[in-house]
Amino acid sequence: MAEVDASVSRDSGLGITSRLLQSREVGAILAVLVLFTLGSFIRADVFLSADNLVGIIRNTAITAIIGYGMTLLMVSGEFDLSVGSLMAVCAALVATMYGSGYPILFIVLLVLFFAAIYGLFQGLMITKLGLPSLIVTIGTLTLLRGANLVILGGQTATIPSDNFPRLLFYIGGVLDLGTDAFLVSRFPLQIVWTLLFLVLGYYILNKTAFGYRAMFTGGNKESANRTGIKTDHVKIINFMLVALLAAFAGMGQLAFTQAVSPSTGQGVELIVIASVVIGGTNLFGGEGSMPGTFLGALVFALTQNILVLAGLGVQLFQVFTGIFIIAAVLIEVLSRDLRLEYLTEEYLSPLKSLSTETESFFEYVRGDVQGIDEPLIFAAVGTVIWAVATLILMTVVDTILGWEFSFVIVSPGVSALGTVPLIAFLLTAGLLLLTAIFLHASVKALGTRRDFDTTLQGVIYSFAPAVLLFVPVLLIGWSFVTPLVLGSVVLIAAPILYLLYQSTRVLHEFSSRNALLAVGATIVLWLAVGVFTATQIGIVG
Amino acid sequence: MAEVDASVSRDSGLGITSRLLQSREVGAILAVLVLFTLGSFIRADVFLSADNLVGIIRNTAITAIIGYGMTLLMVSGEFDLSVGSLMAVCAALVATMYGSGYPILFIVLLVLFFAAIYGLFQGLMITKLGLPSLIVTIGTLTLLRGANLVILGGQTATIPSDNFPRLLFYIGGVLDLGTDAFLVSRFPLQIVWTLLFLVLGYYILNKTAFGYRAMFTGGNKESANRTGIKTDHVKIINFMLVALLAAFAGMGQLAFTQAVSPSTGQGVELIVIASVVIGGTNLFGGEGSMPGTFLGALVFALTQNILVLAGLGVQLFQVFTGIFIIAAVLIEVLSRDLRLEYLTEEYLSPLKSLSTETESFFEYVRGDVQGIDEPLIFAAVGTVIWAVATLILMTVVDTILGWEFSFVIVSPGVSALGTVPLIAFLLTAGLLLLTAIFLHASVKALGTRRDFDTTLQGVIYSFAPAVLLFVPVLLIGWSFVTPLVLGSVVLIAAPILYLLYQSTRVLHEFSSRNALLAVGATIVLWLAVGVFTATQIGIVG
Amino acid sequence: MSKADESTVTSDLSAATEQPADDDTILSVRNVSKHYGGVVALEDVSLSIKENEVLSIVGDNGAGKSTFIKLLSGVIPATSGEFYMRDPESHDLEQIVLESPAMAKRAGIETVFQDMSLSFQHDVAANVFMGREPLKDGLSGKLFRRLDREYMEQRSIEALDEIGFEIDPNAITEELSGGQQQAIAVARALISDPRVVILDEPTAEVSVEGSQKILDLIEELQASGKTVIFITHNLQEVFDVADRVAVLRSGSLVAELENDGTIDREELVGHMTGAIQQE
Amino acid sequence: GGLRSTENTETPGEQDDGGNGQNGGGGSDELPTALRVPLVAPPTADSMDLSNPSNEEREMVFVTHVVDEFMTGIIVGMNDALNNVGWSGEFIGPSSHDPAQQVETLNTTISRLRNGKDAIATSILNRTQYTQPVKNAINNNIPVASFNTSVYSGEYKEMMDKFGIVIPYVGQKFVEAGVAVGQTGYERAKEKVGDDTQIVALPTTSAPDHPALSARAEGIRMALEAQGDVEVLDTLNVSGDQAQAINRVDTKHKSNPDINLILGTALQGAIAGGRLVENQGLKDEMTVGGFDLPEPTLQGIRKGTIEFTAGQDPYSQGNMPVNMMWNYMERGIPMKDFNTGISVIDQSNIEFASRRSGSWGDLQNWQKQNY
Ligand SMILES: Nc1ncnc2c1ncn2[C@@H]1O[C@H](COP(=O)(O)OP(=O)(O)OP(=O)(O)O)[C@@H](O)[C@H]1O
Ligand SMILES: Nc1ncnc2c1ncn2[C@@H]1O[C@H](COP(=O)(O)OP(=O)(O)OP(=O)(O)O)[C@@H](O)[C@H]1O
Ligand SMILES: [Mg+2]
Ligand SMILES: [Mg+2]
Repeated sequence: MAEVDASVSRDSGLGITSRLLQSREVGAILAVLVLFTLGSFIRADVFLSADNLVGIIRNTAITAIIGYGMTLLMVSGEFDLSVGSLMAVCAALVATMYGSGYPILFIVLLVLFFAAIYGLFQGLMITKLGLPSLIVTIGTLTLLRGANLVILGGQTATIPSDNFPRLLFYIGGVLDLGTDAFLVSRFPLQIVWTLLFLVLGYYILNKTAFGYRAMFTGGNKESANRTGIKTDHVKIINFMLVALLAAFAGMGQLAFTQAVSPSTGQGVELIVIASVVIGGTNLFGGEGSMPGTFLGALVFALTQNILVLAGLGVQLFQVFTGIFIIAAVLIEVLSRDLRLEYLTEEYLSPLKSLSTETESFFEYVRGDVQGIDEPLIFAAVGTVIWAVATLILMTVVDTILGWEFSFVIVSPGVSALGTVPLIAFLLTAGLLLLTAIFLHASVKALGTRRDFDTTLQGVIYSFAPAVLLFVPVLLIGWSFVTPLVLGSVVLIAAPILYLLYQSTRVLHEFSSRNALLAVGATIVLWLAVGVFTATQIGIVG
Repeated sequence: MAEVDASVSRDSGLGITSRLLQSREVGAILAVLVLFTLGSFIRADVFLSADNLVGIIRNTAITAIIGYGMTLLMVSGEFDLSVGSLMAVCAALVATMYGSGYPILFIVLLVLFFAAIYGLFQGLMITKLGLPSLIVTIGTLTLLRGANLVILGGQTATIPSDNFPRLLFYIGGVLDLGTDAFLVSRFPLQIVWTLLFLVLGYYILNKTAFGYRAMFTGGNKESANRTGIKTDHVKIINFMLVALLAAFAGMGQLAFTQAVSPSTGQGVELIVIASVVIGGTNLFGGEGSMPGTFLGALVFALTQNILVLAGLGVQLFQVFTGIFIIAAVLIEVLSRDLRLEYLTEEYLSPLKSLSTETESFFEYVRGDVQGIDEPLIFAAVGTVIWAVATLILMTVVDTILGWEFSFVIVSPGVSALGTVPLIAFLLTAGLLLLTAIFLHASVKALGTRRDFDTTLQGVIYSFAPAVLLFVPVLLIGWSFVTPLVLGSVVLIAAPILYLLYQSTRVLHEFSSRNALLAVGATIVLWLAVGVFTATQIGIVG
Repeated sequence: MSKADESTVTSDLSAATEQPADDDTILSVRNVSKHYGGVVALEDVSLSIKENEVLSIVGDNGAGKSTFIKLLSGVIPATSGEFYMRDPESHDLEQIVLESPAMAKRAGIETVFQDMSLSFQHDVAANVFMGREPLKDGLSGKLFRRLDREYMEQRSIEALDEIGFEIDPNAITEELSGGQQQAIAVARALISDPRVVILDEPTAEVSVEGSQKILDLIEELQASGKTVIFITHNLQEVFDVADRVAVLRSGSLVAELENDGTIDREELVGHMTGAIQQE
Repeated sequence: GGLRSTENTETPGEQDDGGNGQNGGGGSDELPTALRVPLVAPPTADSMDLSNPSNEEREMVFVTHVVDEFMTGIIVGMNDALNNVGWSGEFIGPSSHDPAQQVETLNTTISRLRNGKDAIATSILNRTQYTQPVKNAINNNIPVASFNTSVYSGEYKEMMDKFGIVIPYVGQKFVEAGVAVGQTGYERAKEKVGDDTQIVALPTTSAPDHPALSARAEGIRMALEAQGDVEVLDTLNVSGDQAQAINRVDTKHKSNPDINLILGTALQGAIAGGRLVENQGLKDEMTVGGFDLPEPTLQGIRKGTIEFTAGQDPYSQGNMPVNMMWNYMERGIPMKDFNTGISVIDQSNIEFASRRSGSWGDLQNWQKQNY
């Protein structure tokens, strides 16, 4: 897991596949693959066109270039939220100074010098005064955002295309290759820099003493200090590097868009940090990966592209960006230790015992299951199953029969990939939590000696039949008549109640009578909630 | 350092003043005092009016109420960036549902239930799957911001005043006391909640087992686990608490403003986290203070109020918010170990030796000064001195003689409190860094065996006369003729060059000739930069 | 085991500054104190370490042993006092400043800390060479010098082998046993061929067999001309390898004993606990 | 139907009026209404000696809900007017759309200003939040004007009930402005592609959380959907990031090459559309239009990659409130609404337009040094 040469797996005798699977970047690779598949699935012709792919890679430029610096900085245990504002300020300086007639070489040198001083300053404040980097950079983020407004005078500044400076073109212009000459007609030079800095960053992090020292600084600052490493210097240099890269990225962006406005770079810091972490860099320092950061940036660029291709409305765009970020982290973390055995060991086998030998299963739970980790996996797998079932059935029926489906925020299409799991998890969590609270209140009143965890264990396993929830959800979504929906709900609720009774009896070591009472009380509480909700909604309807 | 009862000082036998000075909140208290003085200084009549003070305290409500939850969460070692979005979503849900006619009690219960489930969910993802909270909450922040957009349909939703629900009034309405009846005519109920939750939060954090367990969880999760504390549960409960408080704050804000828009709550997360840290809570868990969080929120509310009172233009507003944040953290950190001896020990006494016995001073530096911490304090104190001198002289002359002052972004007024130090530090840093780089390149070429730090030590102490920089700056600012300005610069530069020569000779153990050569080369390099800059600027002029 | 001829107990050492350094002194500590805020961890300690000896420092918990070591290794600066070290060329005792670990290293002092000071998430080779990463010529000669990873791995295998351990240089330190981790810390201290090696409770984590290996190692170090300062709570180990024993109690140096086979265990314990008071 | 209910799922079309109360209130069968203005004596009435008019130095503060690019033109107009009438003043507001913060600022500002001497201008985004501070100002003899956004515009009775005076509004109506841009876009597109080709329109927004932009998008959609032969695609969120916008518009066009009309609600969309036209050589097929006159849009019009943009006269939104306030406080002339309208800028008038408003920022800097 935590090797020093972070991107090479420990046992070099392994095949390429297993090496890949053990590498730090596996999560980001998987996420990219998933997104790639999704993109090809949605609109292969457009998505896979050379121009589009080039566009996607160009779209990584800002995130990746700043991300390389951030990777080094995070490896050494700090981070910097001001990069988005800094990049805007640098672009604004270039644009306004160029507008006033200064020679471009002078401007670029000046801006880079400014960025270096800025990084030095931030580094000094954080290392020498011991200020927390999170807060200092919240401050500088705000300060520089204001400075950007001042520099631009509240306006958008542009670089005129008829007087476009050569140097700026090299930093981020777009090369016109002439139509039909190559697969792509226009090649953004930012791509070259993105890859160049990737190689450079990889070299620095993994092949130089400085990279190792950054890792030690982030890994165990105290120990690193004791071996004579000047950890403060390492951090300051990294603050300077990330500032320089942000300045460079800002100039590249200016060259590409030929404009910089007061809102340029807003929110970039969060995307950069998210990319770096998705790429496998440890948020708390010590380990990181440059290729991972590039892949993380690619995840974001792909997300943007796919969301546009999917033709989502303007409002869902952001919801999905959020879902994709979470999904990417999930993939990144799960890829490290997700095993197929979870399905069999933690789901199927409990399910089997539950249905064939209920009582002894709960006795086993009482004796052998510690905490709620195992039950939670059980619940999660169950929820995933019914979400997937809903998704598939909904899509198939929509395609073949054309029945319209609509349930809360779910409707067929690409967006369902996000909304269905969301709804499924929220619904299940709500059901489980309320039931557990009601039941625990009841058993408490009846004098149990067990704690909430035990009740929760019982409730989670008892809700095993909830895996069939896709049936009523689909029925509602297709607007079937109410009796049918209610019928299906009852069919699911009945076995759950039976299991609740059994689990309460066994887990809380209750008599049958008390167990019945507890479950009865739970039902009453549920009914109260139901009636309350119904009357409240009735007021409107 | 890491006491359990975090807000009570260790030695309870001390007097009240020293107890205060040792408490965790001393930084926040100082910051509040400074701001209070500043506010009274700018417009005492308005600032100190009862209505204005009530308004300021009300303005802490959101930050403080969410902050209490965040304090607990951060004490247990996690944090949540999604609070701003969550608060907006909850407010939006209330406004739209109320608009559709649902009864307010039902809505409030539902929204609180939703917030609890949301917190549970986030907590489960972060603890059970081991996802980093920073990234997960960047995801949920984006997701919920989108959800808010969806709920509001991109528009602003309002609660009509003629049908204002009673419950919502209690959560955040404004009590009309009738004019002239009391000192204040209108009393916002959010203040009551802010103080109530403060007491509650203090009790939970400092007086209950749960609070202690949260501290242990954040202090050393591994050890806490081994002693049987269910650290996961502690964290999950805290995620739920912060979500509930965010929901409550959102409803309070809705009640106060009677409107919620798609951008409500944007950026709140950063302000909340900054307040909590300024209030003395450890960013990395283990220790925290509820009163500190309230004071941190107060710092922000005061900042807003003072900036409006100062009548700063719109563009400087943000710059100053940033400067205030950094200043608050600075105060918070420095208040822990700033000693007046720095002035004498680290500044005056080196200065004295430097001027009276230059050579032996540098010999002492070579032998006894390690690293650049001491020289940095020397440089910082010097910079502070010339910044303060500039500020005072500028203001006095402006008031008495009415000479107009203008230097880069500096002009007399409240804003100078921020711009003068900024310029002073940037200028000094730029001078020192470039000189050190040039000189080090020169001594390297001449074959020194010492490292960059040594050069930097020499440069910093040699720049002692730079404390007089306020003279040329003031002369430029008052538009004196160029010869006069240049003359003052030369008067400062001459002793600096002499000191550079001496320091190079002694620190790098050079012959006089080599030392002269090195300083000469540095001058040449500076001249090159000067000439280059001048010609470049000349192109424009 | 004992090499010295005489047994002397020097109880009052406050005059140490005046007495001229013995010819065989390699490191001299004069009137050193260390205060942590109000806590006095060391008070006016003066001590000379002789070239090529094994000096053992003993004392009760909290006596100030680790603090003394940290001063010698430059981790924390002394509140007051001076350090002198014999220059290898001029053979004069020269004052040295020990205010950073780098200074101590330059002076040829290497330390194995009580807490081992490893970066646990990194691998063995990286830890062995932490702060002293070997470079080789890179992309363009001297300009982009890069890490010599092969050398690091190969050399750490050797270094660990020399002290009797066989550990995969690519293994993650976190996943090793306590003894193996200690071995890495020792290997790190030895890799730069120091003149003085300081070991703060190096046997605390290792097995009986492992302890014996370390004791053997100390003798080997001495044989190869190094000076060793050795801290332990195991008095038997002291009797086994030390030439001299210094006793710290409550931050003060209360006794210096020559280990000529005549040290009485009771007496030593008495010095440590304060049962035997200074005259 | 079987078991599936065949209930009518279609809900009666809900008419969204933009939520901002921006309805012109115009059914065609209403009687024509006058712009009614009550004559309320200004706070300065007592000291007003019109036979020997004196110019007192007053302060007038503009408080806005957001300070974005568009506001620069307003600030410039405000500065000019303040300088002309010899008053001081400032423009203030949160950096991101935040009415709550604005109300806070409004309260502080009102207590800071001199009662009976100074004045205030504010944007009014909804009926509830702003009532208290506006009432407070009026009670303290600080007259109020509104600019840029006001939900009270045209609501004579409501204002008289609430405030006893009319709060004049200087600005534009967002939905209506969107309609105008939509219609212009349609006409220009038709000219380009001919009557036989169907128009496929892509409205864009760069900040879906900005109610003014949402209202403009709404207006654009209304205008286009009113035409028979237009397919209006979902509004594309191009984000506030220019590079992102270029990418997204490009991708959208790739996935839907029939698009021949791109209309932005803020600068990013129009610039991105212009970029697309430039890169793909679409000058003859694609029509791009937008709002406001930022430099890149003007450049696009000059190059012919952007067809037109709609100016909404921000200058007057800053200038008129001051002038009307002067008229009111020094001469007792009641303030009244001023519609800043909409002017289409294209190649025919680009030169003058960019000379005039191409560099509000520079003008603002000049003002800072000279006023
Ligand atoms: N960082 C510190 N801050 C304050 N006091 C300290 C610190 N480190 C050590 N001390 C104090 O200094 C004294 C000496 O500690 P030291 O660690 O040197 O003891 P030791 O002899 O190594 O003990 P042990 O055998 O238990 O390791 C103790 O009283 C301890 O409490
Ligand atoms: N977290 C871990 N991951 C992988 N391997 C581990 C981990 N912890 C221990 N090991 C391995 O398990 C074996 C036993 O380690 P353990 O720490 O239990 O030894 P021990 O008997 O306590 O030894 P010692 O006396 O040195 O402390 C060792 O080979 C070690 O490398
Ligand atoms: Mg110790
Ligand atoms: Mg062990």
